[in-house]
Amino acid sequence: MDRRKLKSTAEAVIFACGTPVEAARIAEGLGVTEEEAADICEELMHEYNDADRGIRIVRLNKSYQMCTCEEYAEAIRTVMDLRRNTPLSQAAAEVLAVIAYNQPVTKAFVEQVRGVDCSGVISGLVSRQLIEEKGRLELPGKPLVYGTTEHFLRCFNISSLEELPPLPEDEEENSANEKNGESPEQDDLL
Amino acid sequence: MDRRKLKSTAEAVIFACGTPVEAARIAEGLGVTEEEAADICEELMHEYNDADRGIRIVRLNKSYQMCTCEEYAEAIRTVMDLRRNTPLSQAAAEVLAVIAYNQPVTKAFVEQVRGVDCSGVISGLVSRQLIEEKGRLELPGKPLVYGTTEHFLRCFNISSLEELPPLPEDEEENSANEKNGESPEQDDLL
Amino acid sequence: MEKISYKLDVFEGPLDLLLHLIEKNKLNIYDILISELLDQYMEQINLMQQLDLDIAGEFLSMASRLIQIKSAMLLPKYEEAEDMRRELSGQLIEYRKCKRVAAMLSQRISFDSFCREPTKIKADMKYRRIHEPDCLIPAYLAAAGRGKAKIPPSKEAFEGIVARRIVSVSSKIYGVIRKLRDGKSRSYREMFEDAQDKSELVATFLAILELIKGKRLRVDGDGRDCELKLIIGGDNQWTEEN
Repeated sequence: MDRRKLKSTAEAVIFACGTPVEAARIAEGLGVTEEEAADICEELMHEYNDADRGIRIVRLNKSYQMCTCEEYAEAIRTVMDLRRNTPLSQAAAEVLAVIAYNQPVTKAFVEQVRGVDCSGVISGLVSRQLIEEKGRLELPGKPLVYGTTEHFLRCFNISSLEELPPLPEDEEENSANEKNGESPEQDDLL
Repeated sequence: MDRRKLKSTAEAVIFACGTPVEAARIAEGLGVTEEEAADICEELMHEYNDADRGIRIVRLNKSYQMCTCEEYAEAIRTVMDLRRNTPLSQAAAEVLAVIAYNQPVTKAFVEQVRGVDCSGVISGLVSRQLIEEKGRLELPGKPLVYGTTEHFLRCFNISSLEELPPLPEDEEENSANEKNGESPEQDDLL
Repeated sequence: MEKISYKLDVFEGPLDLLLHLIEKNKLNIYDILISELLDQYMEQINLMQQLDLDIAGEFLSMASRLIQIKSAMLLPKYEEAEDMRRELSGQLIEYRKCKRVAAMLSQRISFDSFCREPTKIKADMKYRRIHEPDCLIPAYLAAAGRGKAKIPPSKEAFEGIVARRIVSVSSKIYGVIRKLRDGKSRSYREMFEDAQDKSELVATFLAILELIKGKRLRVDGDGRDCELKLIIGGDNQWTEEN
């Protein structure tokens, strides 16, 4: 095999492995000695890294690995992880609203209001940095309480929680709650 | 961003994604239109494929994917300690043929053509990622329909289903069909 | 023998076997001689049976299909047989095409190209959209509204359903008879005096109707002021049962 061919083979092998691969193992694939393999990999590495490319080869001890250059991480995130760009789901919006208007609140409170399990939605909102943990309640089980973040204020175009639009005074709703005898329990949860 | 930079970004993105990634998604990462992104990817693809390298870029439908050139398969298998992929069995090839040329199709259709139960073969092809479920038919029982995957395109070395080779023309058959007046229904099958 | 069993194993199904026979015997696929094909086919099936091979149901059902076509051809009304024969021929042509395409696919498909796993990049999940604060209000109201519907109803809400006594009609029949046992007339209303709830009232009323229907009870007068009297001498089925 000529040098060019050997280099291409090493390139294919390093690419396909994904994880760092030792020169000794590359040598097996190429049918050359470990030193030769290392030499070929070094040359390939310099070719890659000298050119202004999106991928580079790094050496870790005696292993080689192909990876992307740091500067493209943002573009890669955008492409690989479009979720952050998707608007809030109805469920997420509801949970966020309940937390925003009642903070700090426990998960149990949110679930009581919505009538469904909210664990997934809450952890989603935490990872999207719209809500965060605000400590624990001095109650049996020491439940976590959640509140909105500063980033939440930015996303909703307000500078403080006081600027949250007031909820419509809903006579009906209040009286309904009283009738059902629901409000006391709810208050207990907080 | 200049062209070189855009190309490097696209390269990094295609590399990082691993699986085929649509031009539209690459465009988001690059901050350009889908057409521009496709143009950049095409250029990158040709650069890759013209140089005698170990890696190439393939277009699968409107997606791009980076993969190794076939000639290095042996070296990669040696290094990664992979067994040779078992070639398609006769049954698998037949099922794949029916699905590739008639997709989307139900299992019942495939079984009609082959005259035997095909459940096992179909699930084998699904797990080899050559075919996948493509939804359900609006018919009683809502049967699943199957079609080929982008992985199939890559293994077949084509960019889209339009590039599937035409069905073998059968002179004998055509003349006979004309005589029997069968050809319309029959041709629909394959 | 070994060689034959190997060969049989290779058939993908009855269509494959038929195609093999057609090619081997140089039969015309467009104009199949059913009886000849059937003989050949049965020979193969018998061979499989001799070899104790597990014959798939599809092979047997094809055999019966061939027999059906053959016998239909003996009937004076020949068209039906002709249709069946043509259908089989069409299916075989189709399957032959399938085999050819399969051969082409096998030849061209390659599993020699490798791709890689996606790079693991730590996701940046930070929310990037900007909303007007007002859009929180409908979300809040929707959440509260949903909760009201789904929060388990209070215990009292169930009482109307669960705690209701179920009063059987037969027990009331017994009750009515007991009240009238002395043979004297009693007012219709008296029958309902000790009823505790609606369900008992209904059961009592139905019990009276049952007794009238069974000719054990006589009604005198009309309206609410009527009187009831037990007809003496009837059989004792109600009292015995309860």
